[in-house]
Amino acid sequence: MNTIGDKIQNKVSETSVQTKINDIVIHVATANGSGSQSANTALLRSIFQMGIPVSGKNLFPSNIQGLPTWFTIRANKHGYVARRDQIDLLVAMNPETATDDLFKMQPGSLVVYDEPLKLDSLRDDIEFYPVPFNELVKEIVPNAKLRKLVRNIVYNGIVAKLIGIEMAEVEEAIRKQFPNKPKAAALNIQAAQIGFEFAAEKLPSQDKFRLERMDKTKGKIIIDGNAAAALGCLFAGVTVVTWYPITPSSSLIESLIDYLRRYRIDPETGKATFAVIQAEDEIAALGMVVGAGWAGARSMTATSGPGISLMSEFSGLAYFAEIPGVVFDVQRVGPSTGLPTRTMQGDLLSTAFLSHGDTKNVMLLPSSPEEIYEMAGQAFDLAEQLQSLVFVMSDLDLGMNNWMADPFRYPENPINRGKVLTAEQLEKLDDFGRYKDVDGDGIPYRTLAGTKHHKAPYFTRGTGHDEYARYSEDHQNFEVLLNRLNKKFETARKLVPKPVVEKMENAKFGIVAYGTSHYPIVEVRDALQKQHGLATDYLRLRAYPFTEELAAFIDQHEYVYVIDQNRDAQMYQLMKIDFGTKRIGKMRSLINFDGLPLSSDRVLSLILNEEKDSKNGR
Amino acid sequence: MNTIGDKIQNKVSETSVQTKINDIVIHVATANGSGSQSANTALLRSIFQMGIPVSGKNLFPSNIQGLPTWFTIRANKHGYVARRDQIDLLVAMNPETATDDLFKMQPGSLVVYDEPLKLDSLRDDIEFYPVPFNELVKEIVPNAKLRKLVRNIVYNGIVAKLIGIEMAEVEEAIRKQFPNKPKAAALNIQAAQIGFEFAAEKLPSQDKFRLERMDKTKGKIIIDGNAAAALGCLFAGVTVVTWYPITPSSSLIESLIDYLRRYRIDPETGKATFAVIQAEDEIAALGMVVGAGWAGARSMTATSGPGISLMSEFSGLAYFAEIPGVVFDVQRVGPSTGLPTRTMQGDLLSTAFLSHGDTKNVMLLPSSPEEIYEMAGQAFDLAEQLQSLVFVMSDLDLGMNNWMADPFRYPENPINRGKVLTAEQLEKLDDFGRYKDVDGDGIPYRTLAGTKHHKAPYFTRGTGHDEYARYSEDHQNFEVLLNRLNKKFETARKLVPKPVVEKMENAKFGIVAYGTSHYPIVEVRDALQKQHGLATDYLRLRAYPFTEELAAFIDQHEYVYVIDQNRDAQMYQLMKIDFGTKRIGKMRSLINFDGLPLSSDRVLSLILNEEKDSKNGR
Amino acid sequence: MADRQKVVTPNPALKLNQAGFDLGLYKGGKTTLCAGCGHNAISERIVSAFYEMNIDPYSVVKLSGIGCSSKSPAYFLSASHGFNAVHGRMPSVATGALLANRTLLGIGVSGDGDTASIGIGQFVHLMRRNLPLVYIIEDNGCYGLTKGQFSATADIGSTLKTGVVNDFQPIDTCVLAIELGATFVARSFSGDKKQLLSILKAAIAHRGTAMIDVISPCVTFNDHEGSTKSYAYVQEHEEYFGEVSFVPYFEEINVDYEPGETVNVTMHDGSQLLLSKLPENYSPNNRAESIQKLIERRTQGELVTGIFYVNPEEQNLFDRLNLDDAPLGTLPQEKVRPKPEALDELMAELM
Amino acid sequence: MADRQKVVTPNPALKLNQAGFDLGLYKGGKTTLCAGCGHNAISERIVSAFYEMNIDPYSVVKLSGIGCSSKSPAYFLSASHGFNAVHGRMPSVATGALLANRTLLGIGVSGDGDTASIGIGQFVHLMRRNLPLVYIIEDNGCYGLTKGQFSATADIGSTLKTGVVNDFQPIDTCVLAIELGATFVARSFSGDKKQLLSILKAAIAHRGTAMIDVISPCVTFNDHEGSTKSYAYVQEHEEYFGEVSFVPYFEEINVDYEPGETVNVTMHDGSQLLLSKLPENYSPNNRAESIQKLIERRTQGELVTGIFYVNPEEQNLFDRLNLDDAPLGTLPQEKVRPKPEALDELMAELM
Ligand SMILES: Cc1ncc(C[n+]2csc(CCOP(=O)(O)OP(=O)(O)O)c2C)c(N)n1
Ligand SMILES: Cc1ncc(C[n+]2csc(CCOP(=O)(O)OP(=O)(O)O)c2C)c(N)n1
Ligand code: SF4
Ligand code: SF4
Ligand SMILES: [Mg+2]
Ligand SMILES: [Mg+2]
Repeated sequence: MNTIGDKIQNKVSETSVQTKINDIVIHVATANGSGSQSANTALLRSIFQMGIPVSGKNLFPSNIQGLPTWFTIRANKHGYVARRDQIDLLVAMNPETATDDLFKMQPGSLVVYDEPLKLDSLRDDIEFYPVPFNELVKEIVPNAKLRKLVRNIVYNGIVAKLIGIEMAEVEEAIRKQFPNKPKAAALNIQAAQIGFEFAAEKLPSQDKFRLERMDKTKGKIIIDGNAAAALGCLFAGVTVVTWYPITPSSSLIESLIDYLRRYRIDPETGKATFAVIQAEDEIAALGMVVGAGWAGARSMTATSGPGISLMSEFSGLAYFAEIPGVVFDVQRVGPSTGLPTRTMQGDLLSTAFLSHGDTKNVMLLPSSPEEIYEMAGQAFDLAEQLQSLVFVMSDLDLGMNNWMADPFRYPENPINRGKVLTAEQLEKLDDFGRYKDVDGDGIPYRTLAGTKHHKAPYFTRGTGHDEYARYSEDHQNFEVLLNRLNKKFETARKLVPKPVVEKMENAKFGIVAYGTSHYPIVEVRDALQKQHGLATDYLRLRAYPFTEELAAFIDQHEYVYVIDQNRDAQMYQLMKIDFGTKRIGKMRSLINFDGLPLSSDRVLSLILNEEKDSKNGR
Repeated sequence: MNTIGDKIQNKVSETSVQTKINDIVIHVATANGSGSQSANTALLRSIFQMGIPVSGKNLFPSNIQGLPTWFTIRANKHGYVARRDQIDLLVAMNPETATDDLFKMQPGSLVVYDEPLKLDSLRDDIEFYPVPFNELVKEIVPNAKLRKLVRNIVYNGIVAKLIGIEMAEVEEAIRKQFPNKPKAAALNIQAAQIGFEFAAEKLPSQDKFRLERMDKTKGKIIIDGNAAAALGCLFAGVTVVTWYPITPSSSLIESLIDYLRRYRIDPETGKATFAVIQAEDEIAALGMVVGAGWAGARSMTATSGPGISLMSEFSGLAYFAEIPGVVFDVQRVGPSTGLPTRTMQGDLLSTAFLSHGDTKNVMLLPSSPEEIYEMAGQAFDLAEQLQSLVFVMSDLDLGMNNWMADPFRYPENPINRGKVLTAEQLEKLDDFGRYKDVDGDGIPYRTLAGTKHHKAPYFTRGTGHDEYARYSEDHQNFEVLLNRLNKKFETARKLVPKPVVEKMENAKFGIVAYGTSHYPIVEVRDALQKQHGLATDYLRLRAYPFTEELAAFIDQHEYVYVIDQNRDAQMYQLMKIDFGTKRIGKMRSLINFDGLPLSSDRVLSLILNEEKDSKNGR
Repeated sequence: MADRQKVVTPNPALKLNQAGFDLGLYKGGKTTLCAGCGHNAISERIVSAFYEMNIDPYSVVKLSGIGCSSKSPAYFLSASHGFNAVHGRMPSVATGALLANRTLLGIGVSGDGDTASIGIGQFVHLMRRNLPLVYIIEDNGCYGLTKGQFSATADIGSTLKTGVVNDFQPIDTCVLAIELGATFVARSFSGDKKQLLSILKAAIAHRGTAMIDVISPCVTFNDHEGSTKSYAYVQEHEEYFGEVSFVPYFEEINVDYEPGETVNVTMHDGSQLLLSKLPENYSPNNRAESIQKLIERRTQGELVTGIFYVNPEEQNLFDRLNLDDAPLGTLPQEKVRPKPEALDELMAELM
Repeated sequence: MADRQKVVTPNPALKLNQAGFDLGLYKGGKTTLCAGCGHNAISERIVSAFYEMNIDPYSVVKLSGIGCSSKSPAYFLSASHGFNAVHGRMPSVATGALLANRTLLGIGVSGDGDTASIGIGQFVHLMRRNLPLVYIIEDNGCYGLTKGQFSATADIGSTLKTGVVNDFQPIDTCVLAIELGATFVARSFSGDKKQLLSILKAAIAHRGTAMIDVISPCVTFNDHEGSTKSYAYVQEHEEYFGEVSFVPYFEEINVDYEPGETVNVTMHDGSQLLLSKLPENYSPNNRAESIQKLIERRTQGELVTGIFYVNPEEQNLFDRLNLDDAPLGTLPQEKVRPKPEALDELMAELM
């Protein structure tokens, strides 16, 4: 990838001779558990409060304390929030990585560092800003243990002064970080001020990067995808939640527990209108979801790769016995335990076919907090409409990073519980067959346990059964059943969220992507058009099975790039399975699987490489 | 399917005006646990002993006693052993199914039945042979409980007389059934003789079907696929065997235990050179295989669909940490618990991608006892050569039914333990990196625990690691690792068994199939050529990943049919994933998923339907 | 072809119980288990217990794993919803189902393979949670459905028909359950109609996890010499832990009682349980003592039956979760979707 | 970039033990656990125990599941093969590894989440099999690596930093292990260097499953009031079950002894274990009594440490399988592939 990628970066660098306004990538290198998270979030927030579009990505190790951690903030006036490979301003706090980090910087970039690290002796093409952090906090925090925690926030002040973040916003942002701890807030604000003053007095100023107030974040919120998903579940009326902790999905459930405790204790009775169970493992977690969904609850669990693998057997049961339930898969890097704190879209193929035999699953593909909030609601509706599991395929990048978002909309539609028959409805029916395709859409009717009518009870099983839910080893019953399940999957195609298509005039090719690949693509499409004269169309997938729009999109283009964040081009493979040769012939796979949030630079270089290759008649 | 299928059947029927010699399908309907298994196996054997090619298929319920069971014997002079839809001779012993069974018979066919069932009143286009079974055995077995068990063997005598099986062979076959119980053998022989005499005296003879001694089974054996697999493991030098019982794989392990106890107690020490553990579940079974494979054992387990699902997490660990092991999947009908006593090739897709993240597995595809015997050996060699799991994808039809086979060959090659470094070898090396691609084939070297050399120890993990097996979250290490694993999979392509290709002159199209689909295809290719003037070529897949022969085969033909015994055309899908549009464009999927052993009639009708459709320019 | 009749319709011609339900609703489909299988006897007791306890069959859910034993829910309570889950995982499915609708009465049937081998993890955690559920292990010391392999409750030294000997100590599910916090733990024998019926009734009345290990010989694979679970062996070796008889809706009897006497434990529905107290100072509400007793008698090779431990006071899972009284699964939208103001409030906090 | 040095090369400059191995070979990589984590103290004791016991580090395998605790094998015994398996499944991997090579000395490290939640099934069955393995639970009552959620050994009523209260009774892995047939069961505290070292040495010398539950406070997530696993709580509440000290290779002392005295259990390698016998008539080889004692003291809110149960006579898994003395994994082809005559014989039978 490197040659082209480098060229692009150089190009960007070349244009930076004048001051860049509201366009900067800040990289803060600290150690895990050193209290840097509050400092970084406050830094992000202060920029956000100035009205400048901003995003934050945390690159953290799979341990609890002491290992290197990086936080990248990108502020961009155009609203580009994807990761960039190039960093403009490094804050080097971690002795372990400082040298490595420094040598990754482009010439001319800015480096704030902890003075004892003496980084300035290592390179002479960098603008260095040494800061004696320990000295600065000593005055205000005599206790050495506490000091370690406050030390980081000093760089908020330094960076503020250096690139023009307003101190009032820095203070406000810090206060937001400590909503119920005014003392801690005050101390931190003091530390930031010390940093600001130090920078003002002792550090040279620079004119390469400058932040200026604008109005692009007004009315927006900052939220991580897991919390957004949790809010979606809250308003979807989830009633049974099960889980087994696993990074990066744990915070989805932990946020949800907070929300449920706050909003779902019945004011009249003082009792909970929900149940949360921390299960003994993921097998039990999905088993409980299945049991609850069967008995009528809106049930869900959240997990990541290893959990998905363990859920395989129950996934097949839910498919075959037709039981609703929602599973959030906040994907991380696999195979196996892999890199638990890195991001990847690696579970698509295994989830689509999760279980032995002919099992097929529905997946939703959110790419933003707004969308995962809404898809959470859709997932519960779809699960009950289809009487099947619905997997919401998030990833670590979406789930655990901070995103700017529009405030979420209150659900427009009432909750859709699908085809459930009450005692009254049963009374009117001549005949009720649990697995009968009455409506021709492959979706049968069901009754809930406890329905007081003699037609209601049926026996659910993962073994062969006829339309009346009776045990059957008859091969014709079996074929009918499996064909109907296929038909239901076709119906799912019509019910799942449609892709989002964005077009440009005279597009040379199409791009198909999904999930968090969205952000680099937005930026790259602009770059391709502006810098390379290449207009493109873009289809963002939002669900599997695919809807007809995908086929149409392929048909409309000479060729389309399919972008996957995994090694095996999993979405591309699913598309190959679905399509005929004409469409397959137009598909070109582009992949990235380094576990980092997909960067614009990477996507651009992948596409340009291909374009060059095809020009050279490969 | 039916119209064409019917036509074919009719055609077959029309040709049967004269006596058919050594060409008959016998169907015995009894109840589970009624002692019919010995009777049926003896019946099969008696035909086999007459030198006539024969096969037996047991269609049994998922219970232990009392439910309907059918045993189909096909004797065929050409050696066709596939299931046929049409039955020539029915032995109706089970009151529960007798009527249904009767109405499935073609006009003119023969029905032996238990007299009290009075079947002759139901149809008049059948040749009926009523037999008072209870009366007949009463004389020789006064004990009523025992009588039930002996009752069945009477029909061996009846059928023998009716179609010309020599009584000496019947007796010999019964003796084989009770090797260490001469009394039981004698009683059963007596009962069969009573049947024979009754038929001779009281039943009309018939001239539609006749068996005559030939010499086509000389030197052959009769064995089920599970026992054959077990023998393969025995001679492959398996040392650690783990299992959790599940139909239809249990008998593979149970046979293996018998063989191991017999041949693998060291005569010098009296100690076992193997360990068998009945694990608490399939997760533990594969965990033990992985632990044992890691520490140097030839380790294996056997399971079926639900077990495969449960093995998902460990499959990913073995893939990523590169640990050898062999898993037999004796496939049954899924999804979920499905039809546990029916056959299907339903686990290919989920096994190929078994585990989250980018996991890919090697599969072998046996289609006969000889082959599963040999592939068992190959599987252990491959697993150790590739340092990965190897899944041997058998099915219930192969595993649990009786097959005629050539005697197995003693392994030609010594056991291949792959790239294992001893202390002496380590001493000579400058450098040992457990995950280093030294040879350029993607396969690293390993050391076994207990190797007394300071370079030997390394740390195995499912988390990210570098070439020296050290923990690493570095994204470049990760990419290198995943790319090497891909390269290893490419190497696997060269090591796995190649497909078997059979050609005819001027073939119009090719057929691609695998496993037990082989038998109907052999017959159907002859039928297509002789009865429809259609010459065909045939490639029988024996492994995944695919070898270059498959691509070449597709290239050589205008189009190829790909035959799957599952709903989702799983092998076809795997081929689609692997190939480009040119080849995909030539592939046509044919499927069957009724859980019955694939019949020749079904395959023929599927192909003729397609051929007709393509003629009609569909 | 399966039988075309799909539901058991109420048949008022049959004798009704006090709640007005006829016996047919409590019966199930025709068994497909082996003739003489202990599991069938248990199904019959279940039918009687629910019928005689006047339980509304439409408010019952019956669940199971996989195995011969796990098939039995098809053979009782045809008017109840049933769920034959996957092998060893009934506890989680039951937990979900009852959380979705706490007004249901749950009965779970499992086998010793289903519970003590593949399912031991879910068993352990179910016992800890005290989910209101009658949990029956139909315990034959083998895997019936897969043709007789040893399960983890097979006695050490017992042999398969093939001659293979079991080298491992059996798991005592009763000791485990008591230790793990189950609030009702008993053992019975499928052939002992009277005792089993009494225990079942007590279990049905209990408002927490009621675990009953029912020794239920497999006539086909485990009824041979060398097996300690065979009918003959059990009948020889069985010994009563205490005389158990169930007295529904009688007046309350004091639980404070002396050794050698009889104790009444008051159940939550007001029905009571009469136990003969062992002279050895056995008390049905002392965890440590009942475990000790069980282990002691086991060490002496005795098979003890009876109710070992009952604690009707312990909070059950619903209490612990402070669960709404109405079934969660059918709460109306107003109860489960917070008002728009809630969203506004949340959004404001995130701005 | 990870550190480029890949193996710990022997360093004779360091002090050698009697077997001639230097201490460096017993040490591991630099810990990445939190400063002050109890797990690190346990790693240090493991280093000392193996060094002082003169165990050839190349003949050791160290295995673990997933969690902070399960990372610790990377921090000891760098000269031993290691295997960090998947969450909760170390027992099966260890079983396989040791069956493949019975001459290896196995040490497995797990967490309370790894063992008592997801892994309880494999734990139960490992205990039954008596596989020779030192099995250490680094028990902090929480899931450290996923940021402090309750595990199944969290005490009832203890609270998370967020204020969430645990409603469920903890699983007592020691009681379970004894009941299930483990032949060496002990509990210690990561901060008690002397006792832990003694117990570890005894465990290493044991030829069966040696299960040690080591209370090991999580300083980051579980060291706060309300948690009974915090240092302060443990130091306040801990109480010794008996004074334990390990005496390697001394002459054999009789095990027949009186209450209030001291008992020596002779281990298989000839080394011995010295136990102070409790006045309450405690005996380290009576299952029922030690369980009773444990439950009793637990009921009184006491945290007992010491070796609760030892049975050096019980057949281990290798004995039960009549396993060859040589490692199965490296048996030569002659030993594992039957002769051609065997195949001929088998084929003849099938004809
Ligand atoms: C995951 C999985 N593994 C294995 C099986 C095969 N299987 C079916 S029933 C059974 C054992 C049943 O034993 P038990 O629970 O004791 O019931 P029983 O038949 O003895 O009543 C097994 C292993 C399965 N269905 N699913
Ligand atoms: C299948 C699976 N589920 C969940 C996880 C996430 N996970 C990692 S460690 C852990 C718990 C660790 O707790 P414990 O064993 O007590 O170790 P500790 O960190 O407390 O030492 C969990 C749930 C995982 N790695 N794999
Ligand atoms: S095999 Fe055994 S457990 Fe199964 S139905 Fe028959 S007797 Fe019962
Ligand atoms: S989080 Fe807790 S258990 Fe994990 S390393 Fe830190 S102190 Fe230890
Ligand atoms: Mg059983
Ligand atoms: Mg823990």
